[in-house]
Amino acid sequence: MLNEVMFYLFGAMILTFSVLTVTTRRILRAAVYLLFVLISTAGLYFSLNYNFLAAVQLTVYAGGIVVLIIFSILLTSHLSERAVMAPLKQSIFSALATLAGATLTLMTILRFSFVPNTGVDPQLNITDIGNSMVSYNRDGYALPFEVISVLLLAAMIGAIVVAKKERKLKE
Amino acid sequence: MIQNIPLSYYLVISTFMFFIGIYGFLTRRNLITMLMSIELILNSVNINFVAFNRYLYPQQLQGHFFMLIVIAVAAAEAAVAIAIIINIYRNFKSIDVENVDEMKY
Amino acid sequence: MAFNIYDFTTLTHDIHVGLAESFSPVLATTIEWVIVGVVYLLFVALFGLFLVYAERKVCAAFQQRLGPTRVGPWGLLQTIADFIKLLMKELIMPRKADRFLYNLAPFIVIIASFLAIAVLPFAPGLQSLDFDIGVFYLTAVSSVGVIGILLAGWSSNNKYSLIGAMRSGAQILSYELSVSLSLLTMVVFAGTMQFSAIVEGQRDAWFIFSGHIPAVIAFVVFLIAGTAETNRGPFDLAEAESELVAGFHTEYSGIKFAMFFLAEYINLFIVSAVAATVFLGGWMPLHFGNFESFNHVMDFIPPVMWFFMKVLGVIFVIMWFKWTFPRLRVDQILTLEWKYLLPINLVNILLMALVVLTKFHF
Amino acid sequence: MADYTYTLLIPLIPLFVFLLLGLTGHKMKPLVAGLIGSTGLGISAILSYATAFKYFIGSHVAGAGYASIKGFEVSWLHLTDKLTIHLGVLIDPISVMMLVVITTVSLMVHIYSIGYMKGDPGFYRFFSFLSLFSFSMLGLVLATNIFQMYIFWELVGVSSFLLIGYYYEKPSAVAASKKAFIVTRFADLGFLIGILMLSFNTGTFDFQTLTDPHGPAIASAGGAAFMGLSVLTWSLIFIFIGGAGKSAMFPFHIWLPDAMEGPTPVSALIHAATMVVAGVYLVARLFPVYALGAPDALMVVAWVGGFSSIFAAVIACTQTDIKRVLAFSTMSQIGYMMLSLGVSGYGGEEGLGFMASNFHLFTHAMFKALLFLGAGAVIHAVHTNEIGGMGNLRKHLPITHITFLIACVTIAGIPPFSAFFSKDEILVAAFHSNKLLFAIEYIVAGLTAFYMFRLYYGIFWGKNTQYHHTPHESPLVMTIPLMILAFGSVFAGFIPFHALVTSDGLPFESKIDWLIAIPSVLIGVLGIVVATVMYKKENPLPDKVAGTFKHLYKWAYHKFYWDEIYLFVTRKIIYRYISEPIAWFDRHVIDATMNGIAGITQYSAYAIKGLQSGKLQQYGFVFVSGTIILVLIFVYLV
Repeated sequence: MLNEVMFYLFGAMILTFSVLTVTTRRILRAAVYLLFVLISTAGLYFSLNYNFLAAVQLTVYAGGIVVLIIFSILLTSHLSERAVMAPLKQSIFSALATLAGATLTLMTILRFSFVPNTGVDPQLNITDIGNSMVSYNRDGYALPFEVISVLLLAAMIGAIVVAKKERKLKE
Repeated sequence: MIQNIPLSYYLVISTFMFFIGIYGFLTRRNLITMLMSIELILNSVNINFVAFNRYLYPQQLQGHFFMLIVIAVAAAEAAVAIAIIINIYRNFKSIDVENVDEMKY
Repeated sequence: MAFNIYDFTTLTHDIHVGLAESFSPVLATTIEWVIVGVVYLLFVALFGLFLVYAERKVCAAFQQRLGPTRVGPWGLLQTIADFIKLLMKELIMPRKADRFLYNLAPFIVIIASFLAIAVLPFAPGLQSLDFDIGVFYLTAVSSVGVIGILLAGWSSNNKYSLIGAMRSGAQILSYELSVSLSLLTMVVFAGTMQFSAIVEGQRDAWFIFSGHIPAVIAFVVFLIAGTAETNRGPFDLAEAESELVAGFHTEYSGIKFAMFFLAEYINLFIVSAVAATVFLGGWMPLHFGNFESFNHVMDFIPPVMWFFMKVLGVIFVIMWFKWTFPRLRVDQILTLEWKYLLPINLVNILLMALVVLTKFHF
Repeated sequence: MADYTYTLLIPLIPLFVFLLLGLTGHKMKPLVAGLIGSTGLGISAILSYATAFKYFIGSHVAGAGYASIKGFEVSWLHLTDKLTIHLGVLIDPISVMMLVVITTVSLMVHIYSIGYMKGDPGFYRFFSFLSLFSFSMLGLVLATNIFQMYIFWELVGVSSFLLIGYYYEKPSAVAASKKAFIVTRFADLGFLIGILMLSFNTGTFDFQTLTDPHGPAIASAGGAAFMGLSVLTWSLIFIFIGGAGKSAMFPFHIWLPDAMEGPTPVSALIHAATMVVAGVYLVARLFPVYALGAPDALMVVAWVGGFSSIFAAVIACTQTDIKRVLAFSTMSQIGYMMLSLGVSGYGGEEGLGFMASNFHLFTHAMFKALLFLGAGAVIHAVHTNEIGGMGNLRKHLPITHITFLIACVTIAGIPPFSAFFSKDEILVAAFHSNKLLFAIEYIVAGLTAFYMFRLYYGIFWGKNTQYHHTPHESPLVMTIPLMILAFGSVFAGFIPFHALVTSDGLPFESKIDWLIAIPSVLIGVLGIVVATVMYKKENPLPDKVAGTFKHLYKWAYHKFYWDEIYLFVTRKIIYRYISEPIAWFDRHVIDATMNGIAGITQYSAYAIKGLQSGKLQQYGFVFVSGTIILVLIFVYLV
């Protein structure tokens, strides 16, 4: 019961704030709505008993990416600015395409009946996740973990290099 | 505790989120808001992974790790994208996507 | 168990059972939530008031003054009076401000603080959330708080606010790294992220003693970074009065200002509490190896007392920092983090891993 | 059987030196590079002498033949069970003899070069190339199978290309190196065809199997396949084409005179003692097959050798560039060796020609290297190659003069100098086989004496030429090799070759046939006397003689127009009637097709480039709609 309430609450929040994110004309508000979407998603994970994922979602998305986005908004736009909306034609066509896609996907999903494996209630603990992250056995993820580490390092260096201000020659 | 909520509900939410993200990507003119739309898309995919993991294979961790990898990729992508956006702003004095079409033919 | 009489587990359990028997499950849970919320709110408000008073007294002592003396005995009621004055003040809204975000910002800050408090173990049984990812959860939710500061600075439509917010954001983001890494060092040592398990692991010796060198390094780094995280002096240039008026909350007044103000003191409490829990044994009494009689005496002091003694001790140290060191420049702050604390931390984690692997600890 | 594994070091040390100098030489002082090169080769030389001593004397049982030993062998390319290519070291009389020759001459040239190349900017490069060449040549003579020999054969070609083109700033040097490379490559094609035919026919690459008198090669001799000759004969003729190319036999001789563009020590090394005798070595290596399996091929060898020797001798009489005279002399002498192999039989006394050929190879290496190095000393002193620019140098260059004279006397076949013995054996062998060839060789002997002394008088006597600065004797580092080689030229003839290097490994008795020897000496003396009369003092006699035989002189001076004939064949016939149509087809059909495709692509690119508008959201829209349509098609409609 309580779980259902939570689910519908979070679901409603996700959908509402998603729509607001892509429709508001104030850029920083869009970022805040995005933050709410992400936090609601984290709540969804909490209610699924996946605490670790929820904490990751909060740390990386809410604490990292959204802060980054807000920073860049602070750097590139002003409070009084309003976002330019796309021309009506573009909006209509995009909406049509999106609706068509959503309909198609929903039809496909709802036609298929998933059989949930309700027999087990997983007692995931963080040690298992940690162990399989660095294990190289069949169910180990050491290689993806390393690959992602290298990717992050490369992205970090790349971002610094790209964003660095080129030193201008002194006249 | 999960019996009362069917898996497809999660999928419906994520589907809507996904297409809302796509709509945003196609209509927002500001590069940063386009980036935010992409984050929405990625997040909807994550919900799918987690829900499938929880409902269909609760004793395995594949969904977990896919989600972690998607998040890491999203973080990397956001960092690089914002670096690029700031550079674009520096050069064009604007981050409107319509102004950034120097790379055409 | 020597300190059974101070154990709150039975108390909380009895309340839970009583509620569950008399109401439907949903209602019972809701009532429990309300009770827990009210308790935290009350605690935070009172403790915040106390901290403001304490700071004024400590400050006065460092400056060889007396501090508040008039209102109440030793000026104890001074902060309450100030608080009432704040509540009654007019709420000012700058013109052209983004109303929604302007109002939202203080809530984000204070909610993040409340979420973080929830995992702290005050005493056996006095802990509302006991995640197995406790430490991680704490860093996760506390990282949301910075968004409120950024929003406050931006939505005030004031250049001082914006500059203060940017400085504060950069500072908090940077020092969050050191806080997390020094906590991670201790997680490596403890082998768990659950706060109750961490406290339990210090039954025989606090981690700062049993982890010796790397633990001490981590503790010092944590104190420095934690001070910076809470935007307190000497890292308070985000609200440097001489340059930026009052930083990101320049335009706030009345209850909203009070929220920022309160959040700052809650954060101070959180940092100190985490330091006390992770390094100084939480509510565990001080034990020395085989001194049975000494240990026995110590057991008679209740765990809550232990916890608050340690927290207040750390708070005193942090206040000491504030009134001792001059304020840093923004580049000095970033240099300190990225060129000194971060490398020290990374090496320290390796050192700690080495200590754990070789079992070179007490 | 003695262990010869260490012989592997003989080629490997120069390889190592080559790598060392090639990679790090530019950081060394020139003298250090030169010393490293000489030391490496010195070690190889000492090992070669040790091997020769051990093989011929140390471990030899009196009366028995000299066996052919594989000192080392490794399977290099195991392609199939039947087709495996080995690398190894083969020790038998001729390879040991060649080891001694190559390392000795090469060592002398290395030492000499330290003086000769002094001050040259590419000093270390020169020494690394020398080492590479020595490595290739040693690998060639030590090859255990014909394929390995082919590999090193090509390596020799490459390193000689590098050495001839050493002065790569000079267009003539570049042209000469290209010419040498192309001509020898062309001949090597014949060698390759020969190898393929021979190996396909016999099923083996291995020399020991091939040259076994009872082996499959010789057994397959019979039958006529094409133009009345057997497959074996044809394959051997093709192999001989390869040998002729390297040995500058007619008609592949045209590269040799031009190759004198290289530094003089290179000429001494490559064109006197080592590379050019590779052809002789090749025929000698396969001699049993030639002698027992394909006498017809051997006749070809004999006649090509004989013709080349007189052809070159006539040209040599008219040339004025001293290095070219020596080059034609080399060609003539190698013709001698080829002829000697060609008239030889197999086994015992019959194999006199084989022995004589190798004997002459040995002595020739000594005196011809001496002549080249002496010529180098002269050029070093007067800075010109032309006889006309020299004269009366005997007072200025006493040591060079004496050694050069010794070499000239030697090559003229005057006893007791070494070439007398070897040449005499060749004449005896020719006498017993073919009287016509024998007569030719008599004439060549006279001509040789004549042109060598013409050269000698032209350089050291004759007119008093005024020099820009007084010529002076070369430094010791150059004259010592001259003296050592002169010593070798004088005394090498006393080595009992008939007991050591024979066609079947068994020693036989041989003595000087005075009936043949005395006339040959007389003819040599006659040549010397004529040259003395004509060239010792400045007089108009040479011009008169040249005027009398005007046409012959002109033809010979222009080397019988062989270069022009080649040019005519390649330019006027091959280029015009084969290459140009092919080029036309390439340009107007193949290229046009490609250009057409490119043009169509470009046109369509221009037509559709507007689609790439640079509008990100347009791309996104197309992508999303496309995906939706594809999903619709594949999920719901198909």
